[in-house]
Amino acid sequence: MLDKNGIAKRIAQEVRAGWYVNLGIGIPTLVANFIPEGMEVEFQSENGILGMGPFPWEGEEDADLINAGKQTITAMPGAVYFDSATSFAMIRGQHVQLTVLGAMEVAQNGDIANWKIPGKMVKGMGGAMDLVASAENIIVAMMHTNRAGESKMLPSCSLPLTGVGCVRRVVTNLAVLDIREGAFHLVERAPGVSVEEIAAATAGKLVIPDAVPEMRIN
Amino acid sequence: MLDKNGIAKRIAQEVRAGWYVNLGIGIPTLVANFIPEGMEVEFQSENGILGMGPFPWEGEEDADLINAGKQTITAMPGAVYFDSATSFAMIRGQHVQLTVLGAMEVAQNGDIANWKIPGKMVKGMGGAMDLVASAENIIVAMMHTNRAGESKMLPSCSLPLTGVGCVRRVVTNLAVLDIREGAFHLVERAPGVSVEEIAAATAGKLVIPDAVPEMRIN
Amino acid sequence: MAISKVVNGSIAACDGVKSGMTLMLGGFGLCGIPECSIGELVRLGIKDLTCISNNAGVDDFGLGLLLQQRQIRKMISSYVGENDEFERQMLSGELEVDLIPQGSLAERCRAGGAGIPAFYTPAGFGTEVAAGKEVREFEGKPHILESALTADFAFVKAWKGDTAGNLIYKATARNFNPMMAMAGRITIAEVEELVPEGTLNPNEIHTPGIFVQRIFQGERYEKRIEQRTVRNRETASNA
Amino acid sequence: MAISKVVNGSIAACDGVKSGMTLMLGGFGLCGIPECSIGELVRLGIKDLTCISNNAGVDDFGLGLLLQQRQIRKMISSYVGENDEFERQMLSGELEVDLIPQGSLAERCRAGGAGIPAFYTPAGFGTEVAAGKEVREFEGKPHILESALTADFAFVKAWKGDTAGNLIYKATARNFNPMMAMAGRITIAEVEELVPEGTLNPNEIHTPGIFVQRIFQGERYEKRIEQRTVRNRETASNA
Repeated sequence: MLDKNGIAKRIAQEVRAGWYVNLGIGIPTLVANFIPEGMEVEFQSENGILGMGPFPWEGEEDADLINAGKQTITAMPGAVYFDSATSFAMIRGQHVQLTVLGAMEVAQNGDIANWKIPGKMVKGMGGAMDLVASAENIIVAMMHTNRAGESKMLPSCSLPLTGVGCVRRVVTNLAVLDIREGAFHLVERAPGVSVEEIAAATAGKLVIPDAVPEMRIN
Repeated sequence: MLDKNGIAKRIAQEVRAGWYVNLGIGIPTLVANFIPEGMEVEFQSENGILGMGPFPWEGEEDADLINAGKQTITAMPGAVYFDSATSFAMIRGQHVQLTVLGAMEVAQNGDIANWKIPGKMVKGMGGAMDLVASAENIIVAMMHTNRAGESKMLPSCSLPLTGVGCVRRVVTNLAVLDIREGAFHLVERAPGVSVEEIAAATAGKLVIPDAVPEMRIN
Repeated sequence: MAISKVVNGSIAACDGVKSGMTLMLGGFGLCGIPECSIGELVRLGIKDLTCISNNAGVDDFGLGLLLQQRQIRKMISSYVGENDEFERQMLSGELEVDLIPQGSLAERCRAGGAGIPAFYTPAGFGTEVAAGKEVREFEGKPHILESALTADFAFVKAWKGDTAGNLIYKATARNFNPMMAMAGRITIAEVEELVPEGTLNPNEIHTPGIFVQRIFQGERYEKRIEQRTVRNRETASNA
Repeated sequence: MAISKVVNGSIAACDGVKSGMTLMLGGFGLCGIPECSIGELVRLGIKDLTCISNNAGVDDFGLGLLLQQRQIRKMISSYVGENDEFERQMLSGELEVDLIPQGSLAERCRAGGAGIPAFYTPAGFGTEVAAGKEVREFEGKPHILESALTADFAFVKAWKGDTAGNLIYKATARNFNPMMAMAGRITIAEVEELVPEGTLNPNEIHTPGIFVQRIFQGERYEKRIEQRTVRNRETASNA
């Protein structure tokens, strides 16, 4: 089974040189830590920067330089700042090659719910709806089940949707799954996790191929 | 009767301090020459400059600095450059206080035709359709009649339209006329021009008030 | 030569701002917010405001200060977390909240300033955001119709500005400020440094002065940081 | 660190551009046009092009060079004067011409790059430009629906660019270049000066490199002036 860093490590393997990548808050943010040294990838933060770098050294924080999680960050050489309309032009116009975000629920048709729980305080969708409606390549990073042990991989979402039919791949603590033709397709098992465990944790329709390799995480 | 510079001088009297003004090609361009010394007015050229200055000194032309007539120009202190989408955002969004442009025909309902003569080479409308569709305050600068002596102030336009119901005021070699309630309203006579001459040169419905003052052009 | 847009501080800048108006306020989180103008809005004590702002500040800074005085009737935002008073007022029904996808919010402000009354976007299709909105397919993909936003007053914060209202923002403090500057019927810019017209490079200006009606140099900027995240030099294993 | 977008000159830049494609070309008049790329398109001799460009150059410069070789099947522009060969081909029916209001052309390119499939504008309502287009009233004023434009390749010209494709334009040579850079499926930027990544100030970049797929430093820019208008120091009565 993977921890959060493990999920991020596995997703980092999906990233290709030359890509522009938008990482959501939480586990997705950790992906940046596992991009191979020297691989040319630029991170977009939708509040208005391409070429986001790591957190600043203590004492070098700049209130004018934050990411979409409102955290102080740094800018890499070749970074560029822009306004929010231009930022979402990049996103809506499909100029960003990969979007990684978290979810509360994912359905077997690719629907995603990650912004609102009825009866609880609603904080808002931020940029998530623009991201999922536009990106060609969306990977969801999340735990396979919620704290109550219930599956987050469902026949259909029960929570209010963020986007419809948009998720292509999910990486969880248990597995890598692709979504196509109305089903979750098991691609890889997490180290030490059996197909049976994954099947038990997946409420939606799960297609299990003859061979399900274990992830290679170093 | 006014010459082209006279028309421009009269229109310059309409301009107020603090205004952003877009001047079309031809007579409108001359208006800039007659803004009173010290009056704070900024000229927009829709290819992408606010704060357009006079032509450059000989030898100081810059191929990268032109106006919408493709003429070499200069930039005033406080000028700013922007792209064409932003430029027309200013125009469509009604941030420009005055638009002055030429016309082939103006109708008593405020329609304007100034871009196309059927059977002749059509060069295009450039920014004229955006300008007339958006501006709150449009002044047409033109000769009252065409070269054949026919009125350009018509009951309705015969040429393909540039915009509908948009012209508020026309300044010609003969008169200043306002357009409202489906008629040309005579406001001022050009020096030495009689009301009868204006009436004879105006094919559209003309409303003549009891007193029609002569323009003050110094 | 442009006319000077300079006013003498936030009190003069906010002249005419009244209860019941719709205001836009630039900034993302606490980054790039018009601190001085917000202070004056609190002082004015005007009520029943509709505030269009991506976020709602925190309890004791930014728009949170207006919320504490119950000056806001309605918020139009994309994300309103990190604010207990906001939550209390929203749950009690005192505060009306219209949540909009962040990209749609930015584009709707730009549209308002650019004379584009409405546009189609894929964002929010199939969600509750699309409720009551026209849906149309383009190239087989469904989109929803979103309308322009404008405001009686827009408040923006820039790094440098000149007397003609030309503005330059710094880093990610740009965010929503340029579009809101376009969309305000009266736009008030506060800047950290006010310079004479002609000082800024005309190639480097982000907001042309035509969009700005009043400008002043703000004072005592706190520029509070919402999430201070740092690397520690001592404990850093790799740098 | 972004991947390098640098290609070795205009020949390499134009790899994959084929007959029958739709191309966007930045520039207004002859100002800010991608001279080197146009030269390579002429050399390639590809035909049946649809060219989206505000203007069509003059007889012996800019897009006029492609017209002379009859490489263009259709022009999408706002103004096409100053070009005799253009006129001849248009009147003879060899060349198809789609004339679009300049502001709508700029906004349609931006929309194409920004994932906005269509928007409403007042420009052209009641004219032949509105023929066949949906009309809708917003706040009592009629608007027409205009659709996004995209291109197989977009060619833009900038003043400075870095290896990551970030671009800075000079003065009014900016014009249509930023929107067309957004709207190209592959965008090729030629620049007067190519600098290493990290050299340009991130606050001053006009086109973020994400919109640019290939970049090269052009050679022997002529930068022809279409209308040389000057003041003469000797005869100037007032300055």
